[in-house]
Amino acid sequence: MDNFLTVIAIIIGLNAAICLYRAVVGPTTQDRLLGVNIVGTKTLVVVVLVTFILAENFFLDVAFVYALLLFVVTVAVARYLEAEGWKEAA
Amino acid sequence: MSAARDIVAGALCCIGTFFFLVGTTGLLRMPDVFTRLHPSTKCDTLGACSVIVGMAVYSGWSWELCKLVVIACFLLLSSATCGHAIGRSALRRNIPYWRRQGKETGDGNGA
Amino acid sequence: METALNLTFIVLLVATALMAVWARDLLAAVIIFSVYSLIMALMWQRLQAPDLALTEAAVGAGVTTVLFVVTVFKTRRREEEE
Amino acid sequence: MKRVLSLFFIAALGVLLLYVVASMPPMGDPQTPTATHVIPRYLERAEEETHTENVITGVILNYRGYDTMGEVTVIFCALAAVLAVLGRERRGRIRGFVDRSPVPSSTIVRTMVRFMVPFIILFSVYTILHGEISPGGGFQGGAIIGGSMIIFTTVFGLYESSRRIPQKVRAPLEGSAVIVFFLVGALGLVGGGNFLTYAWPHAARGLQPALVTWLTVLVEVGIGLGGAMVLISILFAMIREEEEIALTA
Repeated sequence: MDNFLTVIAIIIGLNAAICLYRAVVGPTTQDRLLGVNIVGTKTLVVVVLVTFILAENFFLDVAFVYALLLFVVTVAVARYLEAEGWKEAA
Repeated sequence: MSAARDIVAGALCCIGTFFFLVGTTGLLRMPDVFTRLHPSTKCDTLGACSVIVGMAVYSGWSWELCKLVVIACFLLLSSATCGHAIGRSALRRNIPYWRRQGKETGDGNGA
Repeated sequence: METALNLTFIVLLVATALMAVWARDLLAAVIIFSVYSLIMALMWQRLQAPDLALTEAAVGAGVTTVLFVVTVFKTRRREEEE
Repeated sequence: MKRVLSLFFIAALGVLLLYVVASMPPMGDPQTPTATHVIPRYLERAEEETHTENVITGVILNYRGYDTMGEVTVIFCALAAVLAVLGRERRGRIRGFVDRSPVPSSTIVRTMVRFMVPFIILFSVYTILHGEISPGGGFQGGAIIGGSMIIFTTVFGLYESSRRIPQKVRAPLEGSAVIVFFLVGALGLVGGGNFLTYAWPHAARGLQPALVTWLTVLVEVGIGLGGAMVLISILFAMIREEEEIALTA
């Protein structure tokens, strides 16, 4: 079972590497933010998988903080991008 | 009993990985922000939740089950909110919509 | 198998660090740097250092990113060309 | 020429560092001095000496207490530097960048944030108080409180946020990490031990474990509150527009 979980984690990690393309290249900043959110969700899942691969169950707190902070960063930066150009307009 | 639990957990992990792949494909291939939001947030939420539920099945009855279910619920709420916030910020910054190249209808509700 | 997992994420880590340095758009650099912090937290957890992983996830990915974004909005968006 | 020279220096430094790394013992080698001297001592004696189940917390707050006190002072100095450059806001409620934007924040995000922030703060309290048993501790919990205030400020605006945590609550609590640390350290002196020993050698024997545990928790709470307030103050100072004081202040 451990090997199976490791293989799943590697596949998800490669997925995250592909999604990083959108975060790096993405034409608009919103694309990059979306890419960060997606990569973050994938790494969150890998954190959960690594917890069970290492069989150290109290590591789940890290996954919790991860989810909370991903939400915080995405919403805060999206709000700032929303308010972006108003100074020049006024 | 333990073998059945492993099989269910493995199946859920495979489903989650499949949806992750679908979401990645959508994120790479779609033409603009609004269409990219559509596959990536939904598929990612479903994929992450099914992998986490699979891990909850794998862990059995314990405190980890409780924590994993809470994480999955939080992800279900927060991922949708994040998608909404990104889409709204893109809408407010007047990022142009994608139009099909071949037939320019011009008024925006064609194609 | 374990080595492959480590290798995948170390390659990702180095790639994000290089991209954050090379980006000309400072806002993009900040956003890529938050990905770097997320992957670094995963690596700390992989090395069985959960306290450090918590700190990296909370401070590196959460607080610093928002403070950097605020700073970029207060100053200039583009890096100056030589 | 300058470019070539700098490239040469960087390459030389890289070769040197790689050489040093190659001569280091492999990671996790049981024969290295760290693994033969320090770690066994910590793993064997930490439980009975520091009375904390999480050995890392025991090492950080008890064995390496001086280092942690220095770090806490560094964080406080960072706040002092930021406030020296940007200045603290005057009395009254203030407005920030996103407050005055013509685009109001979305209803969905407002509802979700109002629903989420209590849970985030609850989890950070868990992280602070449970830090001696599971991973986490004062500074991590403080950073999570800072994150919750960041999201609240960006969505509801600095005006609302500074009403929830006014300056007269924030300012005294900013130094609480340093103050609590010094007080607990001095308490060790009063009890007849050394500075920061967390111990009263003359106290009754049965009292000692509970005393050490509670003092550790007290220091954790102090660091958590102080770190959170420092982060919130830095955030408020940075996103504040120049002294735009609202009329209803």
